[in-house]
Amino acid sequence: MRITLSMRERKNPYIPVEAEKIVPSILMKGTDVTVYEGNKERRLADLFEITVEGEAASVDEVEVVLRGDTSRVKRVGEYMDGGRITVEGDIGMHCGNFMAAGTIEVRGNAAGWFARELRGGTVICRGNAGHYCASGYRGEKKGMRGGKVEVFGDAGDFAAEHLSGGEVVIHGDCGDMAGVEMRGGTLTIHGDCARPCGNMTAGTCTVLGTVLGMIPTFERTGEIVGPDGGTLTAFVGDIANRGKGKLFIRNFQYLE
Amino acid sequence: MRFLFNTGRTVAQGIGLDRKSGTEYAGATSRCMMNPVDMMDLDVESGDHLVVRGPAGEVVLSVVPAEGTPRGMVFVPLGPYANHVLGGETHGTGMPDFKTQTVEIEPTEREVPTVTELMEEIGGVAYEQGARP
Amino acid sequence: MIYTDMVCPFCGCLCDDVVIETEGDRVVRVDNACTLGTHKLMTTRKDRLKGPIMRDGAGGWRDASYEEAIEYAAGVLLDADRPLLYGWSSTQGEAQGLGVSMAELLGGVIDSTTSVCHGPSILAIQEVGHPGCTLGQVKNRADVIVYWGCNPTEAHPRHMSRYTTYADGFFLQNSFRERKLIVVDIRKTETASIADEFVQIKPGGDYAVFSALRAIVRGRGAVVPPTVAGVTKEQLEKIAEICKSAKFGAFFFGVGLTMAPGRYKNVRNAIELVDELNRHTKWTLTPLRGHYNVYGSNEVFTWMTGYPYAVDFSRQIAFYNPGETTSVDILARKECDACLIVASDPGAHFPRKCLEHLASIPTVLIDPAQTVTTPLCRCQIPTAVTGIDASGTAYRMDGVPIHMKAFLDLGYPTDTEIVGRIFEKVKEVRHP
Amino acid sequence: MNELLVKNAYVIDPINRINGEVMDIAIRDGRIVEDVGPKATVIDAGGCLTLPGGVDSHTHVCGTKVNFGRYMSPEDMRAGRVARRGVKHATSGYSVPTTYANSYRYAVMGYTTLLEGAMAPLEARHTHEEFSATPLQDMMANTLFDGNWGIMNAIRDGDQERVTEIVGWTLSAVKGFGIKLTNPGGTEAWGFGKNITCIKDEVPNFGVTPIEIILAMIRACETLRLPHSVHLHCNNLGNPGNYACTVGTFNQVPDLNEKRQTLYATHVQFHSYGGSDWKTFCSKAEPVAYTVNNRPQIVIDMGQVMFGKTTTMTADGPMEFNLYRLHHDKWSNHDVELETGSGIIPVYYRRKNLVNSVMWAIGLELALLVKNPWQCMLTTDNPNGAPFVKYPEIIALLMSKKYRDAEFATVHPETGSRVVLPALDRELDWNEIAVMTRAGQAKALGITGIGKGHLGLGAEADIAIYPIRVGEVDPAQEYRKVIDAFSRTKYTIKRGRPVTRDGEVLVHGENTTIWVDPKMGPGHDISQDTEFVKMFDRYYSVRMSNYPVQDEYLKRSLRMETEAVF
Repeated sequence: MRITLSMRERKNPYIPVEAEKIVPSILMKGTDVTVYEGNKERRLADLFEITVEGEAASVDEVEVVLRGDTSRVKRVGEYMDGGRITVEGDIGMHCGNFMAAGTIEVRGNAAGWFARELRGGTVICRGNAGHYCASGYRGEKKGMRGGKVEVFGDAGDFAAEHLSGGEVVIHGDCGDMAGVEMRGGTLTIHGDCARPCGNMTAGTCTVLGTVLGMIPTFERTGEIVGPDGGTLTAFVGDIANRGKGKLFIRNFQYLE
Repeated sequence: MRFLFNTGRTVAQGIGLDRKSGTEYAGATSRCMMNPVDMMDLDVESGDHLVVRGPAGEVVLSVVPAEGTPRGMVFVPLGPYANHVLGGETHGTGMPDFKTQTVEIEPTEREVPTVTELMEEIGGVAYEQGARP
Repeated sequence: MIYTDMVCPFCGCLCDDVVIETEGDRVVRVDNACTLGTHKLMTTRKDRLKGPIMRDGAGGWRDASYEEAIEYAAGVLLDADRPLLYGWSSTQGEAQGLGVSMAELLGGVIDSTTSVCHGPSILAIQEVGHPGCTLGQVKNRADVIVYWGCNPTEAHPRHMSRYTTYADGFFLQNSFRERKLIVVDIRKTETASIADEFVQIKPGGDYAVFSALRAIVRGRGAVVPPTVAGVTKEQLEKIAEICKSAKFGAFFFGVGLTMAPGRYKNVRNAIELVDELNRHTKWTLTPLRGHYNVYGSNEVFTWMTGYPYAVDFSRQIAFYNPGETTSVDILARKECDACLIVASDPGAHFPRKCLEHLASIPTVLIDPAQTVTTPLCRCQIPTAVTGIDASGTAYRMDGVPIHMKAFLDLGYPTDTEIVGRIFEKVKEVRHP
Repeated sequence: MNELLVKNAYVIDPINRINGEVMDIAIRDGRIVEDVGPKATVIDAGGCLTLPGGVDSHTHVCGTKVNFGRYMSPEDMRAGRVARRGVKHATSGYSVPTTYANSYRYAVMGYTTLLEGAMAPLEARHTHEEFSATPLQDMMANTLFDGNWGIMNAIRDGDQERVTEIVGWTLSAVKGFGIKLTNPGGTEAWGFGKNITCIKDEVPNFGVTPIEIILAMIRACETLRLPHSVHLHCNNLGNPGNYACTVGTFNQVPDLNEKRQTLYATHVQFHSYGGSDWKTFCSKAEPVAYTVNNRPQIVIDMGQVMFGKTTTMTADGPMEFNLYRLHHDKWSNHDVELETGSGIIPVYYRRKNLVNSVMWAIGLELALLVKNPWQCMLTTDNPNGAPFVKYPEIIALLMSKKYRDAEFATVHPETGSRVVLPALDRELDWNEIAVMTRAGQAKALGITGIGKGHLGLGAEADIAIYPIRVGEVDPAQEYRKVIDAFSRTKYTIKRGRPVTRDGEVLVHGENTTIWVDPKMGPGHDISQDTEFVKMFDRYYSVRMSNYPVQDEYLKRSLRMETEAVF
């Protein structure tokens, strides 16, 4: 079953749309659901042109395709438990949060809190991801707990904050404080980043590019061979937080 | 020259807070405090005007020497002048780059605008109140 | 008339020992208040609008009646798909409470000036908590004071004389001599010039310095490199030692931490340093709050909605996510289609990008005086000033609630009254 | 004139010795009367269990510390989110819900009167502001005196009269209800990061001991003729072996009041621990209950722990820091100058954790071992032991051995060797539950005289009708039905007006704040005392004139005036 949602032109394209119902398991049962445009409840069909092709016996046979300007559509794929969502353009905040299974692929850019508190499944962004990619929520000790997040462009600040399980791969650069408060899982950054892994207690972070503003409370333990065959400096920390996380870095600079 | 653009409170700015249409407030918030060595590099003297360019636009300020300000940084009291160059990036925290913006600064002959002019420039309409008894 | 024990409506110190002398409806003398407070109290009648004003549709302004302005305000809020109700820090708690209820009924977003002040401090507290105390506790006990990323001399001029450096207390009979003062900043401020120990950090280096201090305090200083963000390890060790040997340490910080790179993570690291120090001796931490009742807005919002600021009611439940539901983000992303501003001046304090949007939507301002925001709004409704011609509740930076007393009657309605009247109009259309 | 008639009510009203009679209750203008006219609104209780409105004699729902619990816990707010609807405001929160959420949830469970357990005088205005935002219950606040400098100095100087004067003045000034002592002396010691271990330790810098504070406050309380007794949170909360301190404290308490207890000891579960460390940790509910059984002057509340997530908050600052060091989660602390302190941390009580399992058992043991239900109140010290929404489960546990055994089978396997719970066969009856959830609480608080906790003529028409027919249910077997019934009333009636029906909130009500104003007569006004004024001027950070809570903070105020007899 393939459900295509094409965003209609809106009178005010800046008003955010909250669309947590855009999930395969809900839409396979029917597309007569509502979403919110600001404080107004709207029918999905009022905002999207909807076409449904084929049938599905289980959620895993469902693909939802989003077209048009979906950069302000939030919470797509929330609590998703199977199937596939393909976003042809950009996607708004909180895409894939709490997702447990299935695949989301965003071909454009993803806004903030991409794959927040992910439990399982695969979430891919071909463009850039905003701040708090694969992060947690305010006040919560544990962020993402499982699954895989892969960003082929750059990620913003606080990527993988509170990461506790699963795998996060950023092929481009990360902003400030990636992996801050990490307590599990693995984070791999192919590009550069600033101040990674402050306060981490556990987990593994690998930076194949250059780290600026290296946190001064990681203990250098030696060198290892990285996944790309090159040498990486190995650290344990964050000592300030009695942490035992592993941090592997190609190049680094302290703010002296 | 590139500078780190730092904004914050001053007493003079604070005093003007409740009377922002006055010239005191404009004077207090259109100052750009700079290390004297940087001023030499820019070839400006106290009271000269500078144009500051940031992500959202530019503004003209008058320079004030300040020994306590490190080189490479300028301090501008918080207010409409400082904000006139700032963008809306908050890094997902709600807090804009009030202290962490990089700006481009050069001397200028242009005048420091009034607060009203600043607001008109971004779509505001000036209000003139009749004198109060 | 002479009024004693009056409460100053300026900063979060909320000094309540101010003496005000009036002649008729003019203030002729103010004692005990600082320059900032005195100035506010002395000039209270200047710049106040006589009555509501509205755009005249021809590029100018006209006078309006309160009724008309209130009708207009209710109308634009009711028409909006995403109204923003911003400000609330320089007004009475009673008005804040009505604002929350109105935002809830409207399905709007309500936010206070917290988001551009100590919002990041709250985010940090939400991660690790807040070891705090009332200011009298500091006055009576603290033998080490730290001011980090703040400049009380300029922003809270009586903080040092009422609560810290110059304030004698029960356990410190000669405060100035018996207390050690540590100032940490990226530039040498006035406050730094009287410090026993001044630590100058490179911009953006606060986080690293906190981490280093935490490691040193817990005996892992060996890991720390020789200099951290421009500070020598030697000085860090000295600071750590002073802190550990304090009987009672009080850590104050300002927007120097909340606005620096990393934002709330700086504050979190500060809190965790204080937690670490509590394993050795007593330490507390207090953010220096700016507006006199910004903390009150956090308190009122919290008991009513569960969140201290940036509350989004668009789905009729309270949702909170600073960075998403905060005013600067909403304005910069052009999300809101109407705005009510109460008792604050974003025109002066928001980035230009936000103001451009504010000027393009129907914005209503409730404020006693002409401000920088005035030209950006479509309608302004003047009200009484809490602590001058209106009474009400305010919360000091340490959470102590204080009753603000009015001493003048200039005939203006209070914020509570105006917000209440707008709310009534809203309720007529959108029955609860 | 507003009249209501509740017909066919199966009434249990322990104060009036009614134990299961089917009757009609007539109400006029908020009070219970002999009869009403034919135009009265009629509610048919259909033979369902009808009790006086619930009274919680120890809960934390309003004030600085509670609000800070909310402020620091956005994750807690993600639970319990309900959209605004009709008269009902949006709500959020589970263990530290918003004021509205607290009020609605208590009302749905039939509670109409709440005592906030801890109000710092300096911050009293905050508590009163939140009381005003609590629409469906009458509220009162116990006022903290555990580290009060003026009082400790007076005790050290042997000046009992002065102690009484300070208490009296403070209660009037801050519109408090009763005297609360939280870890007396310990909160002052915590001012410098220290603590007190038990009642004989000296409070640093003040030269007094906790027991001296407790006894002086008991004398002050009785001299002032306060409706409620001293309300004590004993020293050394939460530590292995602390039962000895608890029993030692109880044994020092004289019997001074014939109408009620002389000491109300709160959340005694947290104070009934044996062992010398966490490895040897065990229940000492038996000696504690034995002491209570032999001392009618003591009333306790359970402070029951229930498994799950909650937030602990207490004026006991040092205890919270120790807990923080154990859990290493988040920690807030708030010391209040010259008066008291407080701490907050989130906790998760786990069945698989031995200590938590033992704690769970101790609360139940106390309720089952204290023979007289009038001496043991059902509480969780909300939200410390668990959020109050767990009360129905606790009621069912006390009424059903079968339920207890079923639960016991799920806790840590070693629990059995540390507790006596499995050996206790007692099953409480409906009347005993009514005592422990309203009648006993009202009596202990001294508010039966103003019409609380009973349904006699002239009583406040606060009534809870539960959807359960006592004759048709065996609580020992059908405990699920008991839980369901106590979770959601058929009707909750507040001051003669139905405020909830089948779990739906019907009105946005208005509460009464009940406070005590002791009259001490000429010569006893401490606010005129130069030493007292000097202390205020020098050491407080607010002026004395700005300290009292103005009348306008109490929207609807019920002042209980007492006459002190020096």
